[in-house]
Amino acid sequence: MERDQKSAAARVLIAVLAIIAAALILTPLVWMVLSSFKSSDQVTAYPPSLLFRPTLANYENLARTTSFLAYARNSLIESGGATLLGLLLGIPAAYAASVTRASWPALATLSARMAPGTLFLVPWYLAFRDFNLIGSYTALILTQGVIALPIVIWVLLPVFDAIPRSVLEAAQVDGCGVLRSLWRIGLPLARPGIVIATILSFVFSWNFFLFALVLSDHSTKPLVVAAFNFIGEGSTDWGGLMAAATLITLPPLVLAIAVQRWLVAGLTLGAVKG
Amino acid sequence: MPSRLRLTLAAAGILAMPFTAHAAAFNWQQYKGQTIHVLADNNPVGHMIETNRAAFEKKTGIKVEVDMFTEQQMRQRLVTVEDARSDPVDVFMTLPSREGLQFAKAGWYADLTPLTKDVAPDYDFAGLSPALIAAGTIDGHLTNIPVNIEGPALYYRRDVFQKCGVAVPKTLGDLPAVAQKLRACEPAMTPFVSRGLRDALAYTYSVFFHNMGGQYVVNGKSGLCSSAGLAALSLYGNMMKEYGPPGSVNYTFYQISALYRAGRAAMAFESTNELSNMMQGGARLHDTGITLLPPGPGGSHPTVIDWGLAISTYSKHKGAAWLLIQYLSSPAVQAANQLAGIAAPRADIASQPAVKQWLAGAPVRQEWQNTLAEMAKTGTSEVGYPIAQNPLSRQYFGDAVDKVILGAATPQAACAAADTKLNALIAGHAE
Amino acid sequence: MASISLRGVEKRFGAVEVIPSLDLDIEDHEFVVFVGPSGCGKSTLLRIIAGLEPVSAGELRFAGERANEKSPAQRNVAMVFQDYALYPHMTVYQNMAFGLEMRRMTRAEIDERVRRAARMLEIEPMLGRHPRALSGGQRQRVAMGRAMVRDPSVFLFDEPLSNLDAQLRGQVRTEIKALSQRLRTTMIFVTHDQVEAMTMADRIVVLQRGVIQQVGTPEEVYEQPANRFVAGFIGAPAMNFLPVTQEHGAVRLGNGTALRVDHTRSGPAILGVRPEHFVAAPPGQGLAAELLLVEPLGSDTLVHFMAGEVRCIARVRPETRPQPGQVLHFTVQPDRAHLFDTESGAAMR
Amino acid sequence: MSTSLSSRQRGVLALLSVPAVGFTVLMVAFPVAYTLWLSFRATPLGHASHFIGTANYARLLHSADFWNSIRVSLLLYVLSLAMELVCGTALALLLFRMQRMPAILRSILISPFMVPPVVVGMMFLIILDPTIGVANWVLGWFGIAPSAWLASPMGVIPTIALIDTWQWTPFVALIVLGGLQSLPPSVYEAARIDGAPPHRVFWRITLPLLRPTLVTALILRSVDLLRFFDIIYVTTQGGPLNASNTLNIFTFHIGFELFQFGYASALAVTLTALVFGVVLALNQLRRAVAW
Repeated sequence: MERDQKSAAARVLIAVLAIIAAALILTPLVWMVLSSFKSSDQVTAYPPSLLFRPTLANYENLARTTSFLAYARNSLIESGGATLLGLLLGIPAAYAASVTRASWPALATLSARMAPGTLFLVPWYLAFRDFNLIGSYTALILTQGVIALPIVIWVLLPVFDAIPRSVLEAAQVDGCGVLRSLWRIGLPLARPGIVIATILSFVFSWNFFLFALVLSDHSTKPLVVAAFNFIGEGSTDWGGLMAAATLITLPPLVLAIAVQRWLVAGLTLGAVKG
Repeated sequence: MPSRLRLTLAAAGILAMPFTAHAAAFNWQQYKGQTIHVLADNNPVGHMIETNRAAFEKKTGIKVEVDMFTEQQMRQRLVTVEDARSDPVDVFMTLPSREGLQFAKAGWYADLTPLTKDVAPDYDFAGLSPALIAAGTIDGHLTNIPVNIEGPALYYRRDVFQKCGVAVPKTLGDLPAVAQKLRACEPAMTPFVSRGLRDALAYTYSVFFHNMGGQYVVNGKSGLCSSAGLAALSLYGNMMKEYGPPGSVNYTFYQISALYRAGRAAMAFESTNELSNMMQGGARLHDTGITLLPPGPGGSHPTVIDWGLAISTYSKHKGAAWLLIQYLSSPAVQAANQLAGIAAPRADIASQPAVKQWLAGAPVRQEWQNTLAEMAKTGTSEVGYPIAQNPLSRQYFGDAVDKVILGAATPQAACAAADTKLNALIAGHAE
Repeated sequence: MASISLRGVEKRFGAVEVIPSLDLDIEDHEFVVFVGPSGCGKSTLLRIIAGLEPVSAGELRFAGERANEKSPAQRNVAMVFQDYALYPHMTVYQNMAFGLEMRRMTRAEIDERVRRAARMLEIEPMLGRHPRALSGGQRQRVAMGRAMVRDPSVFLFDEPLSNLDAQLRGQVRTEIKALSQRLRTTMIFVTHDQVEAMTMADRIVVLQRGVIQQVGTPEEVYEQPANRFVAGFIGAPAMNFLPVTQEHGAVRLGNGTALRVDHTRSGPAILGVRPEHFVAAPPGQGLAAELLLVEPLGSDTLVHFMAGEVRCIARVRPETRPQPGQVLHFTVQPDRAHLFDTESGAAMR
Repeated sequence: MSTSLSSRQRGVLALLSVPAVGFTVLMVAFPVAYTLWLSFRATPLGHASHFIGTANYARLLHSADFWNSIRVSLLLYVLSLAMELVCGTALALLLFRMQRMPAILRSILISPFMVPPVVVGMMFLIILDPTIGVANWVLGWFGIAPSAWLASPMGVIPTIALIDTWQWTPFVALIVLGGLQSLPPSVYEAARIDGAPPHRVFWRITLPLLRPTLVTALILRSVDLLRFFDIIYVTTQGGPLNASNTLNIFTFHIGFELFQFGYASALAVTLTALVFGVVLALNQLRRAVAW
């Protein structure tokens, strides 16, 4: 009886905390989305207009004046490519680093994130120019891949670490080589981690504009670089910016929603540990 | 960009047709089939390029691709590309008052002088502001062609001034008193706002400085702390500190326009370029007046600058690039620009019928036009120190201004600290 | 199907020498138990045989063939892990089928083998479940089944009973023993529990610090321990050790008491007496023992007493109903007494 | 455990890292070498550079702005990191506890880091404007005096840390959630049976088991926080009075506003070395907490 009351109280507490957290997290997002339905002068109006006549003008304007879909496609190709590249190279590396407990490969791949992004601009520009790759998807996927790769590796390291060694050894005894253990045992067991790594690296490369700023050209410009079209002297279009931001945020959000079901907890390891 | 503006521009494009019709002698099609890349700043001038792109492409058969970024992004891309001596940029927008000397020294500007000889008959090169052309000519090379003029102007609320029984200050010295009265009569309103962000305030501060009688370089030394300089520093700092909005130290055009548009400021000292932004939504269209900053002991020296179009030294399509510049700076296109709130660097534009009609549409437009005309006549484009390291000089005195705004130092102390660095900079000791 | 022989096998982890140099022969069809306290190297040895651990030196032969370089799969071993190491994302069926799949067996054959093993282990109803839905005992069976289906030439068990409760442990012990008799496969079983070793093994290998102390049948290691370590490790309660001086046909304890034993020489020694080899003696004879603690076990009763400095345990008949504080007198069965060298601990014969 | 691998396995495992490491080296080696080279040179804009020894480094060591930027960077780093780890772990626990929350809601709760950082900066520029911002307006309802937020030299760093915490807490939460989901539930059950109250379970069981995951979050956030850029770039550009002039912002200014590439390279090298040092130290932590 007492226990029931206690857990009921705990549930209420958790619910209250959840609501507070949600409010703090959501308020700016709501502001962003609401602003995308306002005209620019309404966005910056004071006091803020809570009740306003929503307008679709920002979105219409976006559709009319910006090759939004083309940019979105570019972003998808580049971030998708970079994420794939990151997963392809990162999963085996993380697995190896976890099994051998040697962390230097993981550290090495992080090196690209230790230097300021601006350090890469000129040298990369020179290098990609020599390979005639300026403005190519290849250049953008490769450079964004440098961003995605360490995220994949570092997110997966503890996940692979949590797989009991004996399970991998059992696979070895069952006749699996290193690669096959990774494929048949490591990958399925690390699935929630891989999902998270995918979301994170996708979002990172989706929103990273610096490299694309100099390496993309007209036909390969990603969305986030195009978003700058809304900011500028004499032309800061707050409503348009927020509409663009809302639309830019949507694809990663959709991705996150879509992969949620792979994120179910308690999927696996509980059964074999202890 | 507000859609209304775009429509106006399109209409202007049609209007512009007759001007180009009899220019048959000039071969606009000579670079047909080429593609040129334009690096543009995301401001009304940049948008103007985008707006005129289709008509130009049709006229010349040249394909134009415009990459538009915020000013800093644009510069970041430009410097990467130019530093690599690479050619993906043919035409770029440039702020001669800021980076002219620096870029010229770096050799990034192609010399336009020979190209100006080969123009369509109706181009009227001489009609472009001689002062700006002179300022853009460095070591005998014409570095850019101006496509607009702009400067900080005083936007003020006629209705509030009337209600509070104050007039536009006659001199710079009257400014605090006026602000004081406005504060007393409209306590909810910010009496005065201008730029406070370190790297942005040179534009507005320079007018205070010059009107007070200041000169940035006197006999090879920094003149920041002359008595006129100190007076300017005190006045600007105090206006922002006492009568500016809280947080004014971070203010640049984003906040200033938003504040003024929302009806929360009685006076805003901001670029003429912001006109359409400030008027957006229509709330300010009929209660706003525009004028120059009042003169001070040193007279009236409004800042007037231009955005110019330059051709990259490394461009492989200089001929086609020049056609674009020529087209965009032609009297016909510039007249159309004026209707969109982009002041043309051509004195005789205002007398064109379409422009006249637009100006008559709202009193604020006429005032805006008058202010710009005055700027063009009496203005100076000295924004910060006239040295290659101009951007760094802006940071140094920007720091001093911010210290005063924040009350972190007396004007004397703040100025002295900046002056030491500036003198070293002028002497070329610092890189 | 496979005899195993180890020659000069060494294992070092960095600077730490876990197994100095070891020779061992395991016959085909033999059930061998490695036993020893934790850290004695028994699991390492098992993992070396499995192929999970490369040797630092020496040679390993399976059926006469060098196997050092062979992978676990090539050695055709199957292993049951201490934590069972079931694949958590696979059903019981898939767990058991996995190793066969790796051997490219046909579906039909896999199915047949899995079902046969499941039947044998009585886990057929669980084939569709995931390991997380099984109890500890059931998981243990699945782990065995996974090993069985492979029809391996060597079966390896790494303390597979340590996670089971006592009752289940006894039951599974019997099952494994029965299984070994039915399958007639070479089996190596690692445990730190000497009861498991005694009850299951054809031969026991007693290890300490990576060194084999004795290899022999359960009877041999129990009755003729090669040294004091083996003597003390095998048997519960443990053998009592008393410092003595040997005289002809007798040993003299520190307090002067003389006890008759066989095989004496002369000089100091350690007398080893198992609790059940103390014999009640009439008052005044032998060792006078004032009982400190009495533990009735039902079948017999353990009594604790001090013999000089040494605490001893003797097994007495429960009918005598001894009480703490009471004084009993013991002699030892002369032919069951063990004498060990004071220095080396080696049995004196 | 690592010594238990056969040489063949070691070989295969080493090969598994080769693509990742090789790719990174291929991409990173040239820029880093180039920057290092440039850091020893004077680079007059548009003209050939020339060797000047360690003059650029000497210059930064004697620059008050440099030391200020180190101080600002570290302050912002510590403040943001602490808040993000605490809030991120809390949010992860919340998401973990509320398993049945609809996917869409969960996704929205983790979405702030999906908003482009530049937009976040612009957004908070308006939301936190002392005069026309929503923040002060809302706080006003509760009788809280308006704050200058980004415009106060004292308040700017905490404010930026708050913005960053808003944006990146979900990122940390997601990583921690991944860790929580690979923890054995039996441990909680065991602890509950032992009669431990929930908060004890958290401190004594969950948190220690989460350490490797937290170190991952720590390292991933550290590399970004030590190079703090986007939000400052959009909001204060290092001001007011250098109060938010992080090393990365400072480096950017020198390089891409003032075009002093040699000096900027020396600063970039220094920043990289700083981040590298911190990561190495944190990596030791990773080893120490592995279980």
